Amino acid sequence: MAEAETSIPIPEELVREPVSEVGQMSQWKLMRLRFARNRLAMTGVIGLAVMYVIVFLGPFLAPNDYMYQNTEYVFGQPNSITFIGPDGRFSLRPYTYEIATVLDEQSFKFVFVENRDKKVPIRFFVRGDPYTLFGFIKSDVHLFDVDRPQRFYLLGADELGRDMFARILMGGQVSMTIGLVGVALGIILGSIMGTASGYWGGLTDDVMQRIIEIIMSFPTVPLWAALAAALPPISATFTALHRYFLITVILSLVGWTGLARQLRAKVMAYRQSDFVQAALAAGASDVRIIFVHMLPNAASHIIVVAALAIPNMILGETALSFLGLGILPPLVSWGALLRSAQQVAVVVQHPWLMIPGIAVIITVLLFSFLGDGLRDAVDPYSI
Amino acid sequence: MANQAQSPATTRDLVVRVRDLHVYFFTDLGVSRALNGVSLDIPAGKVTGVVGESGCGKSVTALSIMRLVPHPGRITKGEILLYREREKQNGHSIVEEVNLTDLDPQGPVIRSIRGAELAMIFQEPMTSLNPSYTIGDQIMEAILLHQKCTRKEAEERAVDILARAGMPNPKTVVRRYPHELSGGMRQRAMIAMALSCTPSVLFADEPTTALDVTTEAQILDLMRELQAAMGMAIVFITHNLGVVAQMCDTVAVMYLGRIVEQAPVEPLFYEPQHPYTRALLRSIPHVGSRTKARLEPIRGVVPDPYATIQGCPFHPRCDYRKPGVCDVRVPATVEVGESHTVRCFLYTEQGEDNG
Amino acid sequence: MARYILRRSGYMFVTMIFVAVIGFLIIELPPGSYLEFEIARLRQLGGDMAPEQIRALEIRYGVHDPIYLKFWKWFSGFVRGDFGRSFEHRLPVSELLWQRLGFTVLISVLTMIFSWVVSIIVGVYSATHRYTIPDYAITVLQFIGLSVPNFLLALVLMVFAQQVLGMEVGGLFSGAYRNAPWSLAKFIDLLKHLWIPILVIGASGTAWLSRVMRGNLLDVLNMQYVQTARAKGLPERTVVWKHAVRNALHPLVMVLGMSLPGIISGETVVAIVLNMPTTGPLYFRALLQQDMYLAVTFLMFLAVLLLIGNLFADILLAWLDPRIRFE
Amino acid sequence: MDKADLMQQELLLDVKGLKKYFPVQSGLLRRTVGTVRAVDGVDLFVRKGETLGLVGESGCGKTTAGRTILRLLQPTAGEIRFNDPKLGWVNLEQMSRQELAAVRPNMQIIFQDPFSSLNPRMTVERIIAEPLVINKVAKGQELKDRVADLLRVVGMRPEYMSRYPHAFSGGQRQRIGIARALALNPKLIICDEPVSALDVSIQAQVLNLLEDLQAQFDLTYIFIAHDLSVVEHISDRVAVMYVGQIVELASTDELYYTPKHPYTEALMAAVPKPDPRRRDRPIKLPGEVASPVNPPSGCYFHPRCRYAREVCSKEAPAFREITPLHYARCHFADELKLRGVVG
Repeated sequence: MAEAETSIPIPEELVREPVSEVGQMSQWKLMRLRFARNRLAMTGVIGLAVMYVIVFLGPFLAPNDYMYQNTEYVFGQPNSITFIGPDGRFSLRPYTYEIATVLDEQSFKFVFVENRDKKVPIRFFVRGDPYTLFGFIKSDVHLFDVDRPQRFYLLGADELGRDMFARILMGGQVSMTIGLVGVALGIILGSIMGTASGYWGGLTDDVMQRIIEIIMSFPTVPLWAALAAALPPISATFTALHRYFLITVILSLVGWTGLARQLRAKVMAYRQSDFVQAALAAGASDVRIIFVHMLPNAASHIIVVAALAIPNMILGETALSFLGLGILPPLVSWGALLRSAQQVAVVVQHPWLMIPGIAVIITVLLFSFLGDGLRDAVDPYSI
Repeated sequence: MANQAQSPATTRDLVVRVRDLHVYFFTDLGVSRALNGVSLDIPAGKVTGVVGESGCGKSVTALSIMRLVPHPGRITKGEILLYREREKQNGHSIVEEVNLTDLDPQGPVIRSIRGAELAMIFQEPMTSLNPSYTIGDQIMEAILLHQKCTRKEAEERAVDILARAGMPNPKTVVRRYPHELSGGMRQRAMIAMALSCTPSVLFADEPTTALDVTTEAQILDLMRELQAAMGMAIVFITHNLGVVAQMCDTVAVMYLGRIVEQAPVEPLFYEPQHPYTRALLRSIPHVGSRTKARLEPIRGVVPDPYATIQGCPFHPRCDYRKPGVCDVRVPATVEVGESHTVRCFLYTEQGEDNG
Repeated sequence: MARYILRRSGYMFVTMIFVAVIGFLIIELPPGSYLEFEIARLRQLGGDMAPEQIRALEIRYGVHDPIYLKFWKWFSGFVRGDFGRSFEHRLPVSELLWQRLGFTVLISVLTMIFSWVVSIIVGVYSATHRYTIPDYAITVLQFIGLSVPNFLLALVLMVFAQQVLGMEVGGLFSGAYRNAPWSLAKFIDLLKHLWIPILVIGASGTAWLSRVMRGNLLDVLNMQYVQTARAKGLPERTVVWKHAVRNALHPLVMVLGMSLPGIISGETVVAIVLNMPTTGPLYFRALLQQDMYLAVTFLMFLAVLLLIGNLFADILLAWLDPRIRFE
Repeated sequence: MDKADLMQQELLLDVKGLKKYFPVQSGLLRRTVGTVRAVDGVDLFVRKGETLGLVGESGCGKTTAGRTILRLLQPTAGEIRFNDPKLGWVNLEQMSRQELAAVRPNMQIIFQDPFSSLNPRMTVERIIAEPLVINKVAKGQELKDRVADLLRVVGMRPEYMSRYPHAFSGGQRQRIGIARALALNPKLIICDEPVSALDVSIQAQVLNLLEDLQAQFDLTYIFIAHDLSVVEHISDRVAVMYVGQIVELASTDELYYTPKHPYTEALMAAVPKPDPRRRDRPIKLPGEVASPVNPPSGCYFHPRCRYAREVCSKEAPAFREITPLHYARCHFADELKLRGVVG
């Protein structure tokens, strides 16, 4: 071969043969292009990026600490904001009103009334409750707050007078990561199981298939709940953070099955494909075939399945925490926050307790956009 | 709509006349010009071959005549005329001209024509039968739709037509599902279904391409037999020049959405005029030729469907191209022999601008 | 066909045994078996509890037995209909189970029917009207349906029903009929209450199924045999409903098994918000109280429901698809 | 190479009694309910530098035979002897994967589908380089140069090596597949329907390329195809397969013009010839190909054979040499006067 070189000249017509520019791009790049053209998908990506930033900057963005209990403002409603200054003219600085507690003569309950005559300025970058950002930045500067003794509740307060805004941001840290961690675990488990099952077949495959079928024959939320109920109670040795981690494990225990099945089918198809046969004919090892030929081709599908599984995990966590079997105090999650809104009567009186639900819906929606966009981008039929 | 021809004829030479047909597909990537001015006459009771490489527009031509062009394709220009024989009370028949391009593609008129006057069979006998219904159900469906008869009569007719299509045990086959039959038998069932209402034209879109050579021979024999017995016209779409030579009376050669040459089968094979036809015939190995001469390939590749080629679409691959002529204008169709037409500047100065 | 069903049922039984093992492990999983707590508590109460009684309990649940014997005792009891005792309710589990399970099945089946009918209609409509405004509107609704947690939807609908429609909400019966014997009036009352849970539980499943249906139908509409049907001259309606929909249903029936866990999961959660007399509220309460025998029995029965559902799905599929039927 | 020279050449491959059965499994426990006799006793030999055509209808086992010879599949029975330039005669059927690694570079394969045979995630460079990388033949700039050479050899511009397969047309992709097969400088290439997925105008380009490469690199081909005209054009000798067995094996001219097996005769008659004046087809083959799961008794072809006699349904004919180097599997191969392709 070495001395062969250029003894066959390139035929003239081939020199002019058109080769498309698209051909320079890898499948990944093509996927990225297709994805970037999809408006819904881009909404998903940008929206989620914004949400993650907001949630993780939570302690800075919210004026109050999420644990701070204000017994003076139990079930307090959201404070209003006005841009009309005390002088009655438009002002760039927003104002809120002083809150007065009044006894309702009919129901003999204390209600909170805004004193429209007394405006309180909202100040920016002020010092307030101390907090730690990302686990290591210690600070007490908040984006906005009002002067003490007044406190500012953008989204109202819960049954213990805690700031819903702060709690929603804090809960978001849990709710928006639990799906990611759960899916990551699920991918690892599902990839190993699915690849092994599809590549070696035989007994390995049979056993794996039976296990998956059995897991799939339980209804998900009740099974999650049963496993969560089997976790030990929160104590000094078993903290809420331990529980958070184990809940993600429980969520992924059920979540890996779908991925394993899909991957198995893919791997089995690739095993028969001509490009794998060609690699075998060149003497490629199993490891090379799996890691060079199969997984890179399956990777896009893994990503799609994972992206589509995240919403399910978020909804699963929400349901579990809502039932009191998921995230427990002192950690909060959106589902745990919604626990306060279990009764119709409470919801009717204090509708702001439902706001965490809106956060869930938006997040899940954005993840769905993202997942759908990815699936369309991977779809070989649309160029 | 359906309007009587000026002078009511009683017999017809042509069943379908296609004039300057343009079909474009409007996709996200741009406009794909599937048909770019196709003119084709389909004589009654003859086998017309349409031959060309993949993507040349053979199938789209047939689908356009059936008015079944799939989304996002549209007929943008041209007309398709169907000549139907209608029986009058006094026993005489007259020929009625219907402009198919005017019809609503889902409307009642074209539906009464589809299946009854114009029938079609496809390449993949595996996928062209519905897996959920029995062979009998699917044949009877067409019969019940177009003919006045009871279910029982329809079933008898289905058994009858299956028998004519050379199906062994037609009485049991009507109760069989497609997956229980072999490829060859499925294609027989498709043929039976298409012919169940005695259409005047059968479009056969690569009906034997997916079949093995011995099965192909059986199906070709069958189609020839049925054509002789039932007298319908067949439009035989294929890329296999051998099949064309065996089956067809006249042949139309397509390249990139245009018919470049049309002739009776013998002149086409013995005196091909268009450079593409010549090159095509030279490039294939002939079985039984006893020569081991090198093949003469056509250079280059078929351009992608979105490309717009200035001038004659074949000129980039043509050995006879005339610079300044072939790459500027599209040649007009000229007659070079009896019923033998060619679109090439070797035979005419006359051209048209790119449409 | 009969053999197919028989084989499939036998197979289901094997799966059932493994499901039971998992169920049992869940009982045994919590640190310190609940039974031990219970016995300790009974001992403390002492007086009215005879030591024999405690001994009997210990033997019945095999507190001191090796794990496989414990499992056998529990499983053999389970098969005979002895599901253990609910310690919280001081009743055999079986007495708490049946009526609630009945309502669960009723609501699940009705939800299933609802979501299938709606998804097929919606799926067919949006597939045949692709790239039109109604199709986009349906897509938006589908996305929302998939994104709203069902218990939240239940809450919102209840508030809506109460505040706007002025309805009495929650439960499956109005107060007057709750404990009344069955009558036509009670039945009608039940129907009035059923729509909220069906709508709520079915929402996400319907959104998902209709999306699957749309995708399937779009695939099928590209098939050659649909073109064949059109070439016969059939009207488009017949082409879609007779030739395309039937084949698009196959993959849908295959996911029927997958949609069932969603419905049963949804039912259990929604039941708490809507305060329905189904398994859900009792199940989660049992879990919170660590009343494990009750909880696991419920879980097992939900799994059995799923298995039966899957069996039906497979039989339905075999009936729909001649290729499987004659295998 | 002259035909007379070819007959003198030493053997490169010798296959005896090759069988490959696949179990038919059914039910949940995967019970084996039957076997597909995909390859059911194949004997053939290949001389250095020749092209052996392997024809037959779909499902006759030609592709399985090719892949079993390459040991991409484990044979059920039989002997595959390969004349390795370094190791001499080796028996492939017993070799382990490690042992095969030494022989592999000398036997390569070209596939039918130019779309599924190239990994869509790899650049052309990586695809062609893979055999070189696996066998540690070259790396770095040397590897790149080798890939560029190979691309030139198959008539493609080396500038295209950083592109991905989806950029190329079917014919170009087939050239890439050929370059990959050539990378290790093999002796034997199994061409598994290399042109049947291509447009007719492209077929000729690829066939010419294969012929040029054979002359240039002294290659030996097993050319699997169903198109009899292509096989006639490219092959020195041809083997005809029917239901897992070779029914006839002879030099191309002998097989095409004086066939000894009735199936070959029928096959020749069935080919549609691109000549409108030769439409008559004297021999018509009725019925359908037998199932390899339960083939007929005796001669597998007897239910469709116009010359079948009683013995044909009872005794399986042997694959024997009828005239020198012309083998057929028919009881009456000596007596029958069969028509060739122009007959």
